[in-house]
Amino acid sequence: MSGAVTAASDCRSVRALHRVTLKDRKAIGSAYHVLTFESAEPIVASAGQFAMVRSETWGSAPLLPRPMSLLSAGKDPSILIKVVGEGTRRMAASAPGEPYQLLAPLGKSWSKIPAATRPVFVAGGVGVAPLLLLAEELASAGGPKPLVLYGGRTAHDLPLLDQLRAVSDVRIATEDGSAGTKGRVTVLLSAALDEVGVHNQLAKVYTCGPHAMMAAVAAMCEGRVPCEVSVETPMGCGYGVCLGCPVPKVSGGFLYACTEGPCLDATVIDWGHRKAGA
Amino acid sequence: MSGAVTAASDCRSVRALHRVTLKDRKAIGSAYHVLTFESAEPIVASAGQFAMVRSETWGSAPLLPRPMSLLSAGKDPSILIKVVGEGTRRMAASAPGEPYQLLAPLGKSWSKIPAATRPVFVAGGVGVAPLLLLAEELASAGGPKPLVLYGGRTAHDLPLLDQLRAVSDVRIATEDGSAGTKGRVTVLLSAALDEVGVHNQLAKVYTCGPHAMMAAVAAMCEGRVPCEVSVETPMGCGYGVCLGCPVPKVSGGFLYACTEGPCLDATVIDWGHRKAGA
Amino acid sequence: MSVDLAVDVGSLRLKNPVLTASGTFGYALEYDDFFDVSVLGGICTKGLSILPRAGNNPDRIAETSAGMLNAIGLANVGVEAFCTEKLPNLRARGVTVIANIFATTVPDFVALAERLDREEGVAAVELNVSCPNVDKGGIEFGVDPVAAGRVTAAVRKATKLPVWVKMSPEAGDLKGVGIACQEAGADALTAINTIRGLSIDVRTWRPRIFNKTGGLSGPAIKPIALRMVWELSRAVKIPVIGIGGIATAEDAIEMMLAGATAVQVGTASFVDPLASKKVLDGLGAYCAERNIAARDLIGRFIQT
Amino acid sequence: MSVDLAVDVGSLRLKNPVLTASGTFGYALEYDDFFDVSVLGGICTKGLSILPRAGNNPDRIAETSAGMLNAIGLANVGVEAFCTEKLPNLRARGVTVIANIFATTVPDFVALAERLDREEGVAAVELNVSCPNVDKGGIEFGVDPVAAGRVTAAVRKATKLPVWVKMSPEAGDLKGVGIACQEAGADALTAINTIRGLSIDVRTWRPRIFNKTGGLSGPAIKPIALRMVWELSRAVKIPVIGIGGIATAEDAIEMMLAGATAVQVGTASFVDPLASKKVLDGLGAYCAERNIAARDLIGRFIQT
Ligand SMILES: Cc1cc2nc3c(=O)[nH]c(=O)nc-3n(C[C@H](O)[C@H](O)[C@H](O)COP(=O)(O)OP(=O)(O)OC[C@H]3O[C@@H](n4cnc5c(N)ncnc54)[C@H](O)[C@@H]3O)c2cc1C
Ligand SMILES: Cc1cc2nc3c(=O)[nH]c(=O)nc-3n(C[C@H](O)[C@H](O)[C@H](O)COP(=O)(O)OP(=O)(O)OC[C@H]3O[C@@H](n4cnc5c(N)ncnc54)[C@H](O)[C@@H]3O)c2cc1C
Ligand SMILES: Cc1cc2nc3c(=O)[nH]c(=O)nc-3n(C[C@H](O)[C@H](O)[C@H](O)COP(=O)(O)O)c2cc1C
Ligand SMILES: Cc1cc2nc3c(=O)[nH]c(=O)nc-3n(C[C@H](O)[C@H](O)[C@H](O)COP(=O)(O)O)c2cc1C
Ligand code: FES
Ligand code: FES
Repeated sequence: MSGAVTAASDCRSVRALHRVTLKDRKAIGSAYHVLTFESAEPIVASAGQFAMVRSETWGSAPLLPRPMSLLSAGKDPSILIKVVGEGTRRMAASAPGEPYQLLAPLGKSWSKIPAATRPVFVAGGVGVAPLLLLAEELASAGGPKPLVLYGGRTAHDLPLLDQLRAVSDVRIATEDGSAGTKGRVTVLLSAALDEVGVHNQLAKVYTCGPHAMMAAVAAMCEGRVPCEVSVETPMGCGYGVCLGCPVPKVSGGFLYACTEGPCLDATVIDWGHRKAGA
Repeated sequence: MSGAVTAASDCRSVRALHRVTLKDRKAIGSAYHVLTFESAEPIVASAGQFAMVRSETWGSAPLLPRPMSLLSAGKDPSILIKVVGEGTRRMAASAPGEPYQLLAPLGKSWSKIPAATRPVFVAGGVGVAPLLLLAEELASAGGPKPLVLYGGRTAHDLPLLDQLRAVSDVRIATEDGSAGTKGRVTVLLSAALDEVGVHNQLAKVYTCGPHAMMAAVAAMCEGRVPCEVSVETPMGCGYGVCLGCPVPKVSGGFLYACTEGPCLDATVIDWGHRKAGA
Repeated sequence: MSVDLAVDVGSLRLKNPVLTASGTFGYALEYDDFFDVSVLGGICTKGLSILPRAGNNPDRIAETSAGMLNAIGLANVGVEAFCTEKLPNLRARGVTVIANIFATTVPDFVALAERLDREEGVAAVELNVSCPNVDKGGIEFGVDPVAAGRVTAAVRKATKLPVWVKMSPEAGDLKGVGIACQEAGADALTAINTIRGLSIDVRTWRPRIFNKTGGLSGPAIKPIALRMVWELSRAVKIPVIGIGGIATAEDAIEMMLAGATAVQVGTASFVDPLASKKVLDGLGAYCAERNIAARDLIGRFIQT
Repeated sequence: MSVDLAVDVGSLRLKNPVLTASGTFGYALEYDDFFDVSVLGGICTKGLSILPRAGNNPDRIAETSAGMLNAIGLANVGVEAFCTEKLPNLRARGVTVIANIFATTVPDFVALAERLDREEGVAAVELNVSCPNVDKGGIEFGVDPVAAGRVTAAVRKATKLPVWVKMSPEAGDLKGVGIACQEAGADALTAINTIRGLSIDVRTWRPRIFNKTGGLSGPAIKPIALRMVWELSRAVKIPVIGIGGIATAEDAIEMMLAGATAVQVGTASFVDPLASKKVLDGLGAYCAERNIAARDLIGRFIQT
């Protein structure tokens, strides 16, 4: 609740409730969709920031808006969703013209990449969204080209791969071997960390994906290279008033994902903490 | 609850939950819409019967299906709705392809028109739906052409007027005088009852519309001509299990609108009973 | 389905744990067009009183967010008409019938139980000591451990049938009421009845239902029902049957994990007359997929 | 707007009846990007304790049908940090601040009230004797008339500020608790706090929130809250402030018709940070259209 340790930058623009319209929905495979909205006022945001997303058609159920990383900002903000429950199911069924509200931009973005450092991104599933935007930001700012390690269960769980390839060096791992290396993405990370070690490079890891993946990535980085994660927790409000999004700290107490995160230094987080329902 | 006095016929076909798709929605004026569905199995129904209508997209709110008179049956059943609250608002916003459930056919239809009798219909707003279907049934069976007295607040509150004209003799009244006679539809009824009296004809009145209109019509008919009404009450289930749709009887106790109605002999009903919320 | 769905509610074996809730399923004969209700674990009748009751004036129902209010006022055909006109048909169909009964005095509860005891085809009686929608009686029994125990003991003595007691969510001491009923000889507790609510029309400033307050049911109350079933089932040794907002198989499973031995589907039947059958089918599929029996779910909520 | 929206909560005049509910509006400073919160009738702070509290382990919230469960565990900055870091900013913005306070003993409630009594810019204290989400204290006071009266009387003596007491919907004798607080000197009652509920994940068989049970809030509970506010307001002479599921101006109007002198917007602020302002604007429009003052709505529900 107080000014806590975060790795995130302080880039900030005014948060607002944007009434937008769904312009386009593109299905990717069976479970993923990119939703692109039309916003009267541009949303000014940096990679890693998110929006609380809700369709005006929901009425009183589903009740709460859903936190979604921004895949792009501006006048046509977009998100990448994976269908996991009622809210995402409805988003995946919505048609152009549907009125939505986006409360954005929210949260802390990824921190700046330190000079002369090789950025290594580790993405799992929809976790690719804030990392693709970061890679695009780097590309347009003439920054270093990141190495992206991208994992999924199958070749169908690697949404936006082509866009990612346009702005980064991508290596792939799938659990069933249907694309890239067979196995988990952490296998790729192990090799990548060895490489940078061999070349005596500075590196920094940015990761977003399933909790277990991020915990494994954080463990592998610990003591070797800095690692920043974008955490996912249930959220009530997205702007710091419900206190529903705590992330346990190693030092005790909590950080709040919506205001102090979602992008956080991995070493600050108590990864051993059991999640309810998990 | 027991076999009560009803004027309605016993025409009965098997009730079932039909999973249908919205085929077409036509807006009429600002508040009226005709929704036409596509049903794999035909719905066999008679004029006056209704369906409990619910979109599969509603989730848990709105919760209950909404009772709607069938405007037509068969493989492309349709309804005429007026937007008055959340459920009808959503129906009015739904797009072709939306999955719906129709529990139909429900309730008792209009009773048969006795031989050598002039049918006089009194319709108000969406009350026209079950009367238009009845007029169409009469036309295709070569029955007598009904006289339809159709009232609304303005010329915009007379949906389906053209279809009605194709199968009946229509006289119109609007409260603001923007079409037909200026005033309430009961003015037309008074004149019509006088006419049949002059010609020594037998007549029978069928009416559907706002509660106050039907009460006035019933009062005018009392002691002069038989009158049948199609009542509107809130409904929980539509098929006789919740007991949420009582209609007070003159003789005490209640009739249940969904199974013993909605088409009922007007003289059976205690019209003086105050409705809650009214 | 080869999966074992049977559960034991005390001495009463049900072929599966999916029942329908009193007042939301009529007398079950209304479902002939829709499905064979004998596939269900059982059905609870509309609340029966000694004399027929016409019920409250309209309007009796109003919708709220993910729920509905009702004040039907226990309209029913009376126990006599039930026994002569409804029960023989239910018996012929092989339906497991739980007779829900309602009275305003202990002797009347006893009389109802005695009358039903004489009939074949009644599997249990369920005492509605928790109806919020009648002027007299009902809920007073259900919110007071002493009164609840008294009516239970009296009915227990009057019948050989299993006695279920339906809990009021408005009891300040729910566990105390449950324990009192258990000690008085109840075979099972059913929970919960509706929760009193109010809705006012802001155009007319009048209540949306004639009775002013009505009982809230439907998905809105599910979390509350689930919590009460969990608390109750840990406080008593007799089975608890879970009711409140169950609309899907997942809801029923959640209720059983919380401690329910069986469940009752209520308001969901208004939304879809086949709801109870769908809950049953879904429960079967869930158990089959995990290769467990339905009874393996009861109270298996992991609390550590 | 020329319409008169002012209401009197005892001796405290509020410029309008729309407040925000404790725990759903942070310390109000979080809204600077969204709107000027000083337009509201007032804001209730997150529950303040003597020492800062970190709160419960995650997960703390879960969604249910038209509602949510929360078990935050009263995470807060502590009364001292509130007075030094938050209050001066609120004062500068001209916000009417109601300090919601929480303790597990009567002396701690008294200490909190005394501390706040020394500050300028606190309009009232609201005693949270009804929090369902902490291991110790909270709700025990709120469900027992004697205990509720005792803590109210003690706080009453310790401060010149108006004392509001927040009612628990789980009190078996809600009216009794309200009357006890009134007799102990409470200036107003606020009702209701959340209702305890449970939600279980049917994939993992674990509770959806770490604390197992959580408090249910949101539109799902509105009819229950409305009924309780109606009953309470008829049982006591002091003002009742209505809370529970208010999301629109119509909801606020319904609550006032039922007997509330003012309302608090809670969970709706999560759905839309501007919800409270929209409720206020809508209330103004409603009163303007009918040419009535807001206070003309209080308890005007037609019951005949
Ligand atoms: C900062 C942030 C950014 C996110 N970005 C994306 C994104 O870009 N794309 C995307 O598809 N998802 C993203 N998520 C996760 C997304 O918010 C959840 O998947 C969504 O809220 C689930 O809603 P639902 O109604 O479909 O599922 P529900 O029915 O609410 O829940 C279904 C399952 O998802 C779990 N769940 C619910 N809420 C969350 C949550 N907030 N985080 C993690 N798990 C949850 C539940 O425990 C449950 O197991 C992000 C979450 C956060 C906090
Ligand atoms: C047998 C029958 C046939 C009907 N046929 C038609 C039809 O063909 N076309 C049509 O537009 N409407 C018809 N109605 C009325 C229709 O059911 C209601 O207008 C509808 O349920 C309102 O739903 P809502 O969610 O839009 O409004 P809600 O938000 O539920 O309510 C809005 C207003 O409508 C009133 N209302 C709610 N339910 C009913 C009801 N069942 N009857 C009357 N008033 C109600 C409420 O008191 C409230 O004032 C019929 C009703 C019955 C009983
Ligand atoms: C319209 C209606 C009528 C009811 N009538 C009775 C009744 O006669 N006896 C009874 O014990 N419970 C009655 N109940 C309560 C239900 O049996 C059940 O306990 C409650 O509705 C909660 O379950 P649900 O949320 O699944 O509907 C009634 C409920 C409704 C909605
Ligand atoms: C996340 C959350 C936190 C809450 N924290 C408090 C609190 O600290 N003190 C308190 O008295 N009530 C607290 N409440 C209860 C609310 O003030 C309010 O009484 C309740 O949510 C019902 O109103 P609603 O349905 O409008 O949300 C909290 C509610 C929520 C949802
Ligand atoms: S989501 Fe509400 S405080 Fe973070
Ligand atoms: S609507 Fe349920 S009995 Fe008529």
